[in-house]
Amino acid sequence: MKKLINDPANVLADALRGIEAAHPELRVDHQHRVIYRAEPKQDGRVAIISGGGSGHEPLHGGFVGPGMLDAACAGEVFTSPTPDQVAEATTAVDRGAGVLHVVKNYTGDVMNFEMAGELAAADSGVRVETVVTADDVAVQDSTYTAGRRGVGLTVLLEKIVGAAAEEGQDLDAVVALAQRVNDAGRSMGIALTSCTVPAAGKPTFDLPEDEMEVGVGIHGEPGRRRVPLAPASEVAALLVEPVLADRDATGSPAIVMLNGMGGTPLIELYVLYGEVARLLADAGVPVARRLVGNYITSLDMAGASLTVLGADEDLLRLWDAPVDTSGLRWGV
Amino acid sequence: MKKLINDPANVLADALRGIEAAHPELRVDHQHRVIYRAEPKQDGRVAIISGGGSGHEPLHGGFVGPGMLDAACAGEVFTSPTPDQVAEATTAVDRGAGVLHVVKNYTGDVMNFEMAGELAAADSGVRVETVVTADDVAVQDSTYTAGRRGVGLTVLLEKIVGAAAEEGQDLDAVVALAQRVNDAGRSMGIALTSCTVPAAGKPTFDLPEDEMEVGVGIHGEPGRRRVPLAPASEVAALLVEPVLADRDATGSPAIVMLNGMGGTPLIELYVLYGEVARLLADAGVPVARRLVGNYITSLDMAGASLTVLGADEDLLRLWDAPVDTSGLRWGV
Amino acid sequence: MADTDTGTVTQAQLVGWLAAFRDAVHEHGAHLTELDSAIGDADHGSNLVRGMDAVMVAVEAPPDSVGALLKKVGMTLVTSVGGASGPLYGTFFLRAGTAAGDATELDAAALAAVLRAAVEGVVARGKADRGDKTMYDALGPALEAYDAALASGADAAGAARAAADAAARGRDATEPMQALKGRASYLGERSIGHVDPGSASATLLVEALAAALADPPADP
Amino acid sequence: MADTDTGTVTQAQLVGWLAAFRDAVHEHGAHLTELDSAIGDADHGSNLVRGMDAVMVAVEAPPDSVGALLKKVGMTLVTSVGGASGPLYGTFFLRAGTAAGDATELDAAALAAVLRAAVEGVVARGKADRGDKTMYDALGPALEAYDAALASGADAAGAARAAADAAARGRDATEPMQALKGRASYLGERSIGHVDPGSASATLLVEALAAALADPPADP
Ligand SMILES: Nc1ncnc2c1ncn2[C@@H]1O[C@H](COP(=O)(O)OP(=O)(O)O)[C@@H](O)[C@H]1O
Ligand SMILES: Nc1ncnc2c1ncn2[C@@H]1O[C@H](COP(=O)(O)OP(=O)(O)O)[C@@H](O)[C@H]1O
Ligand SMILES: [Mg+2]
Ligand SMILES: [Mg+2]
Ligand SMILES: [Mg+2]
Ligand SMILES: [Mg+2]
Repeated sequence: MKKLINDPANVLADALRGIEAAHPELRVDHQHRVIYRAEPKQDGRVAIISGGGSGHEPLHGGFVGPGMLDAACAGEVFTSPTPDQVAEATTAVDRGAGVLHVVKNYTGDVMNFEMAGELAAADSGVRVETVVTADDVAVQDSTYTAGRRGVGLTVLLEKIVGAAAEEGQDLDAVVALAQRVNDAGRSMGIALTSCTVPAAGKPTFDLPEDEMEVGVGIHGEPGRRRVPLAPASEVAALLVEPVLADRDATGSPAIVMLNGMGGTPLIELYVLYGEVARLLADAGVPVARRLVGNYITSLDMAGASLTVLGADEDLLRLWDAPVDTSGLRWGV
Repeated sequence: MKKLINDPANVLADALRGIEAAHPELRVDHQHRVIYRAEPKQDGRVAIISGGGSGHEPLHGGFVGPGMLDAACAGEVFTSPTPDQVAEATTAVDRGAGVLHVVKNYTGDVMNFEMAGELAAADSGVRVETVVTADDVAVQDSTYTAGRRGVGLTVLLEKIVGAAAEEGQDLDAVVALAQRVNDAGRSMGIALTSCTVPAAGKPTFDLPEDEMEVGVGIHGEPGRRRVPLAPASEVAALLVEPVLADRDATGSPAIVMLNGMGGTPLIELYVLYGEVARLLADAGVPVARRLVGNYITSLDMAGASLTVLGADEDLLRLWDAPVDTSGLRWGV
Repeated sequence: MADTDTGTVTQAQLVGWLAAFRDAVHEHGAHLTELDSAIGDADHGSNLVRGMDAVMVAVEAPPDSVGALLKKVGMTLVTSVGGASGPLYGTFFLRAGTAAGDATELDAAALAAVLRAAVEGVVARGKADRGDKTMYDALGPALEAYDAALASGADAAGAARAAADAAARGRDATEPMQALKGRASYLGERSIGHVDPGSASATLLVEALAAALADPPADP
Repeated sequence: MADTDTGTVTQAQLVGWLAAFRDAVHEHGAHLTELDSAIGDADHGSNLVRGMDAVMVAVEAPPDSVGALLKKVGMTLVTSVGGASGPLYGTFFLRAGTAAGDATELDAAALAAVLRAAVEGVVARGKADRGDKTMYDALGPALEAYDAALASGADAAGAARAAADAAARGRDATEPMQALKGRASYLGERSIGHVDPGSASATLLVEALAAALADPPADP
């Protein structure tokens, strides 16, 4: 295992120290492992927090700031944060208008945020609502299982609901908006290599030099199937086709994200995005906004994921609204 | 070789198509392989172009936009652009106030830009000045050799001179400023793995699982020496000490960049930055601004570089000035 | 067997159980993570090592009652583990603590009630059915075997031994299952052919109980 | 030897030289990149393959004079290669073209003057000294050997053969050198012990000339 870390057991604590040093506009509570805006938002506004296992940077700490999140709770690598962390953050960010929890759909995340909501409501009476993102079309959707994973859409959702909260929409409206975004977004990912969890010390799975995993999430889980390594044009089809098959995206302007998994350099993402854009155009999807880069990563995994969100004028307006975080910044 | 590409011979052309699709605010001349602002800057302002081999993304195309570059000339992977590309871009961006070429100090880049300047001056009479960045303390400085490599400082320099050009400083002033930045900045890099040049198809060098290269540049060149893999705290010292030994940075506010080489995920950069910030504080260096992320990469290499630029109020003001590029954006 | 003088399980024995589980997750942590690598995210071992290390610090001065002890264990797991196993094992011990109440020791029947509450807590929290390929596929059979052994006249130690054996069989039975809960479910049919990591750690938990109650230890 | 009828080098032979060099960089491209991996950036082979492929397209309809032909080669290399070798080999042929002027063929002495101008162009552009571990360490000796052979009565083909042998010796002599120019110089002492990639490609260039002028080919 080759990583720029100290003791694998201290990766999270060490990374939080680095985040604090790198971003004076953030405040880090090292005891509870929560990243806050240094300057809290104004009273009477809905607050939004998210969180999850670490190893997905810039998600979520990189999205804390004006126009997006109020706080991010950092769990151990690939391990959701604990209820006490989330409860602490929930109470701290409430400005009297309630708190939205943005949770990625994983059993652990869902249970820990659930317990946190119970704790916070009991302790301080804060009104907590939750949206669980579940956008990964690689997973069969079924009421008999844990359902779909929450992946790339989480980034777009946090941006959009963050803008709504900032402009003063109330908690019910923000929750409804979150649900609307969640319903209209789909993602799909592939991996060229496994990642290595620091505490595990070796790759989560072995992938031969001539194969790739199709349908991976963001935790180094094996995907749905293994196929021969293919050129970017074919990889693009492996991403675009299942996303469009699951939800017709031709009707409305789309916000598209091509996301790198952490170990893939930007030049490759651009090569792949060229192919993705071509396929989307061929399919008649009107791409209105796009992000290409590392936004929700999986440690050092090489690979990429595609997210397509069907938007409307309202969502585009919220998308374009000012955001000032280390991971996304415009209009400020 | 596992990469999200098509034919290795077409990586640059394919990436340029992706850049064009991802960034409507840019205009790509595919024939000359030049990335321009879609909206050229106003007449009478100094224009700034840069360029170099590809594989360092977001450098340089990611720094084209208001407040920074007017155009970037993209060479093949790790191969400087050709004089005709640079001459074309030079003529195109000139707004009557002359053009600054920002060139990283490599024999190839220097010679190609030199020939381009001769061509452009002869063809169109554009006044061209050049600054050659040379900040890598891993290389002995000597008049008998090619001198030091230009690495991370190039990013900071392009930001600062971009701001000066935007506010209307004339070519002489911009050149003098560029020289001032070049004199006050130092960098140092390490690698945990080699990168793989697409056309070569295999890693440029082999690095055992328990070793790292100290003093690498941004082209997968072997470094100055190979040492046992060390924890982030020691790696930080390998970066900070030679940079500070080469130039005392205690006297003035510093702009610091901890840059990832392309294959290193953000969580590791934060761990490392925590250690770097501690060492800089111990050494009495007043860090005024900081960047942590992938800004000047080396394909899929895992590793990092540190750049420390001794600034003053004027440089900080130019640093803080609005910039609107895909790689750096604030104040807009 | 349980405490030979009184026939009951003492608080010290329960702390012994926890210590034995802590030792087991240290010893088998890499294996648990290995199982989690195949169908999960490669952290189950480190999650439980972190949790049980925190637990042993928390119970250095054991509280006054069995209920308080077990609640403290549950709260510590909830606040130190995270992931799926944190709330699940946390709820296991929180519910166990509630069921134990003020008692300072447990007889074999009281222990049965405590274990039942604990396992029901896991089900309430995780909503897994038997056959979903989770820790419940080890814990459920363990609980049934404990009750059955008790009904056939075994003492707490004997019942715990029967429970541990049943847990191990339950764990092994997860291998051919397709996961329907937890992150292994995302793999669909690719989850078949691997033992569920939570069922493996749950077996270590019940095995640790059997070892702590055995006197002299059955399996030194 | 050169054209057997007239004793001069024809334009067709010069195109044959370019074709032979194109074939050589294709055949040895991976090796050139390998050499560049050790002390550079692993692109020297692909740079020259790209450049010589472009050159052979550009000279499909050869221009009217040797000067125009060689200038076209130079311009094509300058605009298609990039890196250090693009301007250097580009200048080599641009200067060669200027020296050749309107001539439609070259005798052995004219070829000597053309080669001298070419190599001086490389030095003017790259400012390397002998011993700096660059292509000049192959080109310089090659030029001297050509002149010396000519002085001892050899024809163009014989002089080119002597030049190729000298280039190869010059290439081999770069191995123990410490690089002072080009990106290998960044390695300091670690550049010692590797053959310079540019000296290897320069040797292929001179070898291609010798092969093109040999009639029948010395080395089929
Ligand atoms: N809904 C559930 N009910 C019961 N057990 C579950 C459920 N979901 C997951 N588990 C158990 O949790 C184990 C995984 O724990 P762990 O790896 O620590 O958490 P995570 O999956 O969040 O990384 C699984 O092997 C499974 O036994
Ligand atoms: N200043 C110089 N003078 C002469 N030759 C040089 C000089 N600098 C570099 N070279 C030659 O160029 C070769 C490298 O070419 P190439 O790999 O194509 O370019 P780059 O170094 O830009 O990647 C070196 O092996 C060396 O022979
Ligand atoms: Mg986990
Ligand atoms: Mg090169
Ligand atoms: Mg797990
Ligand atoms: Mg090279």
